[in-house]
Amino acid sequence: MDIINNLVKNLGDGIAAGIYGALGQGLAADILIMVIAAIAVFAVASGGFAGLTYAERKIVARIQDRVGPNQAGPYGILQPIADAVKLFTKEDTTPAEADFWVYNLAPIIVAVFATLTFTVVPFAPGVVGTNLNIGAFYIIAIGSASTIAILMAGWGSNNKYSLLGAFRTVAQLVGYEVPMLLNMLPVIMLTGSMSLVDIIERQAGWNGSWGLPFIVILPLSGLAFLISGIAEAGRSPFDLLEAESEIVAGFHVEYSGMKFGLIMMGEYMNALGVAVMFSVLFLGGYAGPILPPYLWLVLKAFGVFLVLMWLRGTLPRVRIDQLLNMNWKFFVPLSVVNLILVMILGKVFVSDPALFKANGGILIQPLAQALIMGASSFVLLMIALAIVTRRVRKDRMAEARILLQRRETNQQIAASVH
Amino acid sequence: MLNGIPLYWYLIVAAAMFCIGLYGALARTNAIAVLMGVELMLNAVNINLLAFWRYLTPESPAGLAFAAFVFIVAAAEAAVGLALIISVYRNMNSIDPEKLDLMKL
Amino acid sequence: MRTDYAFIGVTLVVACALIGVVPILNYLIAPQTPNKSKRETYECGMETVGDTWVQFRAQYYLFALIFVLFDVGGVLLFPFAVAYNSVNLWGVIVVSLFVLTLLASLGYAIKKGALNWE
Amino acid sequence: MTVAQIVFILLTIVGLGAAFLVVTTRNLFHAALYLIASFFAVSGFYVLLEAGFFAAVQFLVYIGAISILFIFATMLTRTVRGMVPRNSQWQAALFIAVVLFVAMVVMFSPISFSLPTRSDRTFGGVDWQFAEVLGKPGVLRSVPDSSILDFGRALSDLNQYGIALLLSGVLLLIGMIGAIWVARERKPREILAERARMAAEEASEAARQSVGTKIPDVVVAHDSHH
Repeated sequence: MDIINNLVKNLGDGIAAGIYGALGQGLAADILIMVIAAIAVFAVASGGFAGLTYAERKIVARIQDRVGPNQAGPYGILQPIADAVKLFTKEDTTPAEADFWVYNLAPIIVAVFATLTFTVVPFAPGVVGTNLNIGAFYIIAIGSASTIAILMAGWGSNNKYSLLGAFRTVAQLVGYEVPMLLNMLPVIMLTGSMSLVDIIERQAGWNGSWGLPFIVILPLSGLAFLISGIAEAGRSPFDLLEAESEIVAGFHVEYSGMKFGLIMMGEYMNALGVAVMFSVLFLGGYAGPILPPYLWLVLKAFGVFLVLMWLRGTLPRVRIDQLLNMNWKFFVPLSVVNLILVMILGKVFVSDPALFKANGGILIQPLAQALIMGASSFVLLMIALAIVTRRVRKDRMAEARILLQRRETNQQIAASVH
Repeated sequence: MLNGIPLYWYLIVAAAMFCIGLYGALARTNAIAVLMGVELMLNAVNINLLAFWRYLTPESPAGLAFAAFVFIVAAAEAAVGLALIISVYRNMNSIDPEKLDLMKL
Repeated sequence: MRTDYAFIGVTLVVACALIGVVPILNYLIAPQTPNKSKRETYECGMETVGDTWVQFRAQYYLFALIFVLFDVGGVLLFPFAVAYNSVNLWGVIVVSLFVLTLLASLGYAIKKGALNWE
Repeated sequence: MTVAQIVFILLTIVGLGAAFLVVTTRNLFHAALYLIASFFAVSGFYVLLEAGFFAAVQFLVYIGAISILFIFATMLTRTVRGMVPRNSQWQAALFIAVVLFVAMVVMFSPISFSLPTRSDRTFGGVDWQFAEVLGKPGVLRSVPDSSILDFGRALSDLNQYGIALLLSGVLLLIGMIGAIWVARERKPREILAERARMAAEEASEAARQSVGTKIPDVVVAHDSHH
């Protein structure tokens, strides 16, 4: 059992030992090991991308009562390879007045920074690219680089639609970064560290040996983080980037061939990154019973991605004003209130005796603390939803009234003409 | 000595960046470019703050706090400055600092 | 501690190399027969009229502005979140006040209609 | 030459080269991109200085936020290409920058260590000891692992930087109020209403100054339509 559980770790250790044996302890060996690890990270990310394009097309097709790709290989399983071949053999055009360097660098930047997200993700105990002490914050920071690449793509293409699409996209993306930041904070507060490994360990050992994922303790943060993550990754129903019916295809209308492929790769990797982040921050990462840890992470991330596909297959696209309103007038205030609530609850109800001795408060069991936090954040969510529902209904009624009035006026005019 | 980098390397790089930013702030014909020069200067200051923190007082959070407040001030400065530039452009149709001489007698 | 970041630097270089080679490969493999109409800007078959740099509305700027202020404010909360367990209730109150200031600025923006998409 | 030195030199080349291009290029969008490259190099310097958190902050705040503001403002003002790179006072600016740079190099670099006035200086309660720190190895203390934690505690402590935190919140609030007030687009109706109000004020002022005339009750703004 131990062999299976530590398979990846032992493999990595074996390779490292082999390299050290061949080259001796030194800089060259260190760099070689890091290069191999980097290639492994890249392989995981791009393998995830290839697999997910296939899975998504197949599953969304099933949701929409279609068959999906079924020509390349059995059940169309070779579809990603066929796509790659197609994109590689497509002519790569650069628009006449495009800004050459800006236009060509943008897709590379999108893909590179999406890959960098995976350097801090712990795949299993001991299997992590680098356990940064600011891991969670690092992922948010790296994610913000994609907005610059989008602006570069939009500007470099020398196309009005591209630029307009890039502007809209950035207005959306930057907005949803704020609730992501704010909803990550409660997790970090309860852990006392930004390292992703520490966050996973904290969830695994919340109640003695009984683990408790943060989604139970902080349901509101988890939900808001997931939704804003979907929006941040530009996935449907928030895919105003690719609203082909409105702005031809957003910022990447001019891209063809593999440069288009790289942009798609970046987007998929970002979506996968959000799924992985959510499973690490709120679902306990690699921690889980019976199955080996790396399998747990894959299962959780794929489960989250399944939700993303489900949303894409069923929900209609959101309008841009609804999108922005939902962020700034609902998510951000709600996240701030939730943050303050968690801050105060965490100080009033303490589960750690050492902290109780230092700061006071009410000493309770960890499970009870989790229940109190979960229940209060659930209540907050319900209150917020009630307020929003009432507000939106009022707005809709007002809109309907205006429409009704207009129709009456039109009828009167028509009657007077006849 | 951080793996062979003495403090004055950072100070000289920051000084160079500050002076480039100063030149940009003084010699550009576009107010946005002027603000870019100012941002370069603020970055140079921040390098200095963190370098002094690292080499002189790594135990105290003072250097970090100063750097963080420089970040905040830089953000507020950029936000307000660019808003002013947009407003000026809307009213005067130009953002060349030399041409904005409405207050000049 | 800096060795933690070395891996990110190496990954940056490796990813740049692996990904940067992709468009070049594409350029080498794919047939290249550019002509004038193919290289024209795509605008639903219409010819491009005027400059690309249409003037945008200040609305976009306002969104970016509010984002920047929240971003900068949120960044300061991260060290506090790490230190949360060793901070007493007073610290929590101070930070709550700070967060409420940010919320007040958001409220002002909403009240002024700066966040209404038209 | 150690790895750190090589990285430092690469970062210097990228950072200063990009900074130089920022202040010389004719294309404002390119200037913004070079500015981002320069920020990126500065973030690398922070990693070298073992301030990883600030490297990420640099990334998030400067590259992810402030440069977006710059690019948006660039687009909004339609002055992207064909900018005149230098104004009339560029020689004076260059002179000042070079003189300042030379002065700072003389101040900071090992040349000045031998000067008697510069040794054993203390101010602000810190023994600066330029010569010790700058010239000789082996005096460097390591960063504690809890530096971010200490920083967070100092930020929320009213006796340390709590007031500064609250004030920076107020600064952000005021900054945003000002920026929204200045940058917001007013509807034509609002502008006309304001012009009419100003015209009315002017007229009433004029009426008050001319003796014996009655202040008109309603002032119609004639100049509000063009």
